[in-house]
Amino acid sequence: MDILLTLILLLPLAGGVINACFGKRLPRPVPVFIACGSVIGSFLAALGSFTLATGDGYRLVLFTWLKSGHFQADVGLLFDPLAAIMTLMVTGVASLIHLYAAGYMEEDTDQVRFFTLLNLFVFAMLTIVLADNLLLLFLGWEGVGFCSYGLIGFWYRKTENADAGRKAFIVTRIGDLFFAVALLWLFALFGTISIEGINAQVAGLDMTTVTLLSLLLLVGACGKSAQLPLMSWLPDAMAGPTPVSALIHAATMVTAGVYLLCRMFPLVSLSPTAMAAIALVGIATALYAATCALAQNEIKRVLAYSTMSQVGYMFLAVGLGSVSAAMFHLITHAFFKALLFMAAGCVINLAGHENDIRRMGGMRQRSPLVFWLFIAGLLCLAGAPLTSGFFSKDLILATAFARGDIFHQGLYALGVMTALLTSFYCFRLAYLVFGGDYRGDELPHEPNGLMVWPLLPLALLGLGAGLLNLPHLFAGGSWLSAWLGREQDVLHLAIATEYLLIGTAVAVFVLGWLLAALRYRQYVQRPASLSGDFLLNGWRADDLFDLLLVRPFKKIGRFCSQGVEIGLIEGVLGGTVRGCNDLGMRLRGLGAGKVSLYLQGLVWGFVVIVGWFLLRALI
Amino acid sequence: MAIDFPLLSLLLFMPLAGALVCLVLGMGNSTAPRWVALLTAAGVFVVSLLLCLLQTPTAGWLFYEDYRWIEQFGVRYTLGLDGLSSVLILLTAFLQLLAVLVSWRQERAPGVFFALLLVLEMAAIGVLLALDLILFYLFWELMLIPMFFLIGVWGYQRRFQAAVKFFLYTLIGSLCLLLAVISLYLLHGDQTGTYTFALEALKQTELSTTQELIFFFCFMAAFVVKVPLFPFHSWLPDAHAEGPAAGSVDLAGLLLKTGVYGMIRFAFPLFPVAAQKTLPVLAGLALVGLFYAAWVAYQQVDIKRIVAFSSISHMGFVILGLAAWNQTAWEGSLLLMVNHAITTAGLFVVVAMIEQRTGSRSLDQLGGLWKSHPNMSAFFLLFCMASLGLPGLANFAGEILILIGVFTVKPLWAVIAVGGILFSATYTLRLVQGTLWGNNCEPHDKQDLHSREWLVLIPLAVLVVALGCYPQPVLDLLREPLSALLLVGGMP
Amino acid sequence: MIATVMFYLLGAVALGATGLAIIQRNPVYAVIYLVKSIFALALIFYLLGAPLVAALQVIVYAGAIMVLFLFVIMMLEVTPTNASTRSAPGWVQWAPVLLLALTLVTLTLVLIGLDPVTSEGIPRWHATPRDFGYALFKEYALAVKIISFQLSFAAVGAFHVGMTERRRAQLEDQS
Amino acid sequence: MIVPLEHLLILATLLFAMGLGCVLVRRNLIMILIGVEIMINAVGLVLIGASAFWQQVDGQIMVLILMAITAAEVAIGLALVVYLHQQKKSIDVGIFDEMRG
Repeated sequence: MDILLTLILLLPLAGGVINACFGKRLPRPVPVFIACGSVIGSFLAALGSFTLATGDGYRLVLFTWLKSGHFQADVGLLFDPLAAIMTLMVTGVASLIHLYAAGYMEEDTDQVRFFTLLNLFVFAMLTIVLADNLLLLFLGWEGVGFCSYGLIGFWYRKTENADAGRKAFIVTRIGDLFFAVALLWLFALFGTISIEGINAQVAGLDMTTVTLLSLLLLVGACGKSAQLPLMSWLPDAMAGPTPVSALIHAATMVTAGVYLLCRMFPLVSLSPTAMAAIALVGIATALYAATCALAQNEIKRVLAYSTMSQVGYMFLAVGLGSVSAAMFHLITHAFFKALLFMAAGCVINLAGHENDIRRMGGMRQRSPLVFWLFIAGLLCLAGAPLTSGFFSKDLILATAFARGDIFHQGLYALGVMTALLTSFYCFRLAYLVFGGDYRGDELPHEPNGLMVWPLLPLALLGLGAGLLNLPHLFAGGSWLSAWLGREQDVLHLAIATEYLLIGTAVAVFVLGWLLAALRYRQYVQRPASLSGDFLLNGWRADDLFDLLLVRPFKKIGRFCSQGVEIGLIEGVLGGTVRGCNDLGMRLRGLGAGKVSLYLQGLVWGFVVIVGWFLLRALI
Repeated sequence: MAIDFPLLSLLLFMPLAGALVCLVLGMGNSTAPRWVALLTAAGVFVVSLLLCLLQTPTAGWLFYEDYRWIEQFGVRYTLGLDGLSSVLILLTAFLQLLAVLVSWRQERAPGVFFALLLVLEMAAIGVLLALDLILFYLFWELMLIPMFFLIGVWGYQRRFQAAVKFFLYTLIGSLCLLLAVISLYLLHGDQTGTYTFALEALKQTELSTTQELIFFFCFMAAFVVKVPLFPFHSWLPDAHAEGPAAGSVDLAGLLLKTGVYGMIRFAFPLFPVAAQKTLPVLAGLALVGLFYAAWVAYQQVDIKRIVAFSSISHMGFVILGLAAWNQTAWEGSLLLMVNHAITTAGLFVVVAMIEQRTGSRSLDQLGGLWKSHPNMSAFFLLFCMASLGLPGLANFAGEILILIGVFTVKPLWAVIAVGGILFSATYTLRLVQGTLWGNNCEPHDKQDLHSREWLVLIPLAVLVVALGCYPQPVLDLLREPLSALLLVGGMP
Repeated sequence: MIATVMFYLLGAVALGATGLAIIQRNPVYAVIYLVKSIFALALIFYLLGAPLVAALQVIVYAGAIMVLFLFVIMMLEVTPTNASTRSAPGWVQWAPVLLLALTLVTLTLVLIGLDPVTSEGIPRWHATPRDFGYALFKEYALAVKIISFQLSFAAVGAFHVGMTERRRAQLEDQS
Repeated sequence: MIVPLEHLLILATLLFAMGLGCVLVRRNLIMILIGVEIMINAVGLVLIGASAFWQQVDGQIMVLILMAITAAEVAIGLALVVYLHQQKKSIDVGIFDEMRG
């Protein structure tokens, strides 16, 4: 079993390393086989070792990574229910995405690099999931950052793409710093960085420390999960190839933050303040991203903002104290968002590599299969009744509602509001892309089979994943909550209340649909409005960051390099040099053959010597 | 383990012999010197590897040699090797081997060039072995001379200014050191009646706090310039930018290390009280330098200067670790030093290759190299990522140990230092972006790596990954010597 | 008594004349003032019991050396206009030298004041020509010979150095 | 007693200082030589004074020798002045700085 568990991690790593070292020398399809094979193998290994994950989980230490003084970091795996379910999701979705990518990147000349990075990404993500200590988790955490950097900027010939990659790396790294500080602090407090060890000891901490630690972790999670205020990298990251968007920015990396908070839940949940902050960040991001999604014109940017919004829901769930709701939504979201992104890739191909939804339309006629797949995803996202998204989102909202106090009621109201917006932009997208007639002038570029058929299982999973945690009302057993060992997350509400909540959810879904239908059934060319522009640019957050952070940073840099380095330090050095030169010139003047000066020096010397002896004699 | 054969002297004089042979054969023959240099460097590498493998993780000297030298002044020829020096010597030998390979096509007076490289190696090894202060000082100054000529003769346009700047800076520091060494010698002689320069004996000198502080500052003046710590760094970018590739490798890999080595082997144990008192100052300068160098690096256009400033930034990290004064931080510092040497050497090597192919080092003119030279670019990316502290690659292992060590003592320092990691990302990514990505450079030499370059880069890359994932062998070697040195200083 | 008064008077004259001599722009005046100072000194020598030296002072110094100066000055036509572009030094040049001279004087005064032995005063005494001659040609006979050699060397040297280019060329032609 | 020895010494010192000042300040070669003469005179004064103080003739003989040396010195010196004047058409010391470092 140990071998299987190790293989989960090792296969993607090996695939990546082999491709990196020898990929160029192998004949063309082989690197793709290696990449896909390794991830599928990893998925199978995860399936095989799934039974290990019961109770407190299974620990496996491979070797000691760093050991110094009291500090010890192992390369160790912790395979508990949470990790197991996440591993399955990651490897499963990643396998499908790899297959899709094999089709998508068929013609790209730089395939090897792509699959290398993709494999390494899966490895890093699995490291986050399986790590038994925070440092190893941090390795994965930074590893996914690097891989996403390479993948977002994959088409590096265009500078914008490379810029987007850099932005993603740096913005997420800001979050990472907070995580790093939390890690250091936790080690200083407990003398260990093992996740189990920390979670076992947190009870004794005082409240301020817990709150601060939780907030540090929260900011760290915000960076990776594109939550306020570190969200601005995600929309730009859509510059990457579509499979990357599907893998990184939908299914896995952005959920790493949620996963981290769930991992450290025993610590985080101790502090009500931190929990409230998490919930607030979540709901604020959800609402913010939903409003932004209303005005986006690029199909992938709409999805990017929707991702941000849905991850906001997950944060909300964590903030509400319901790990299983968060994980439930995480998993369902991974399925349907990967589906959506990959289907969007097909749509973009169909529209002749056109991203802009204003120049699409009529896509339904071009490929009904893609249409239905995309709609399946959209329905899940919009929360159509009985789809997975409906159940998972409803669980979060119901949890908020069930808490009863005014704060949580407010969260609930905002959540419902966000759901309305979600439904609205989903159908806006649907109408603009598939309804009406084709508005562009590009020839369709048929997606190949490899690009379409991995979507089928995802669509099925997306529609049916609600079964994982079906509530009692629908005769379900809340399996996920039970598996995660968090029975307390299962809601026990009055039947009437439950019906009321479900009714609200359905009503919101229908209302959003109707509004979108009213507005977007017939395509009308709309002039750019001020508010639309504001939303399109994500509330101008980029400009704000530019003003607040980037420009001051550049100014400081310029001050240091121009002012201090050249002005001060070189100035002082130059001054010293000039001073020495001047002194030298003067001294040289003294020796300029002027006998009277020599004589004067002689006499002065005499005077000094006589004076000295006199002084000695007198004293 | 007692081995009568003077292995350390062999290690020390092998490069010198090689240098002489190089000089002799270099007259009228351009291929012989490089083979001699390669063989010598390889020999030194093998011997030092042997020494490392023979190490057992104990505190004492594994090898020790002590001969009479200048008796009337109590100067002895004392060499000692423990885990600490063996790690650094191995690093030196390894990098020197690469430096020889890097400058394989040296056209201009190859005999002298390789001879100087070997003399430099000898001096660096001498510094790492010497236990007699005069002997140490001798090697310390000896490092200057070959480096001066390497920069001043084989450098770029402004090489002479750079060489003179380097020389003056380090010389002023060294003279302070000499002054302090001699006064300490006299003071110790007055106290005990035996005049000696032996390190162990001088540790016993009784000093008032003021005396200690003065001596300490004089010692540190030499070491801090060599490291270089923040306000004393301005020679380094020039020396790197104007020096030849091998010179940069040696600067980053050999010379910078000796500064830190001097601190922990000589300055701290000799003057523990003063060291304790000045640690906060040291840490403050290190932190300022960490940020400052990163900010300045971001503004540079010359890629070699960017790497040079990143070097300063990393050395700030190293010094911060030393200032924390505990086992974890010190092990981290030494580890980071080794890793930084390898990473930066790799960066300089690739930068030299880039310049060879494009004829430019300016970010404004470079870009899109991945298209034409994917293998070279991949190595560059790897070294850059190691340099910005990606976990799993070399530098991170050292940095995290430093941070942990510092945090347990002074949380605030560590928190500020963590911020430095962010800025190291900004300039490194700018470096990557400006050279590898984009589309605006047409290199005149389309050849991707050729075999000699593979030979240089693969060991570096392997080490970068290996030391990042499994640095334990190095840490094991460092552990006992460092804890012994820490004990001498006493815990604060 | 009268000797004492004379000493101070002559001293004042010597000082004043010397002071005037050194600040003259025209070297001729300087030499004239110096001659005056030398006369005063000669008289002081006489007061201090050295009549022969006093006479020699007048004859050799004033009569020979100073005249030699005058000859050279006149030969070179050294007048304030062509002697040098900045012939008279201003305060800037004088100040450090004055300071130096003052320090020197102060030091000497302190030195003199420190020694209690000298407070006796110079007795009235004069050397007889006989004593003088004895000492000069007996004890210092060798010195006198050396000095005579030196004088002749000096004459030869002066002749050689002072030769004009033309004359030098002539001499070389002859040889 | 004619006068205290101190007073004589003071007089000589003052004269010497004046001569020294003349040598140091003046740029005219002839004036410099004149300064030298003044200093020599001052020394002579001290010698004569000492001779009277101890009632020995040696001091006076010294002065005699001094005079002879002075004569030689002046002869050579003035000859040099003449020579330099031939070379440079000036007797300003500022011009004679070929030995400048």
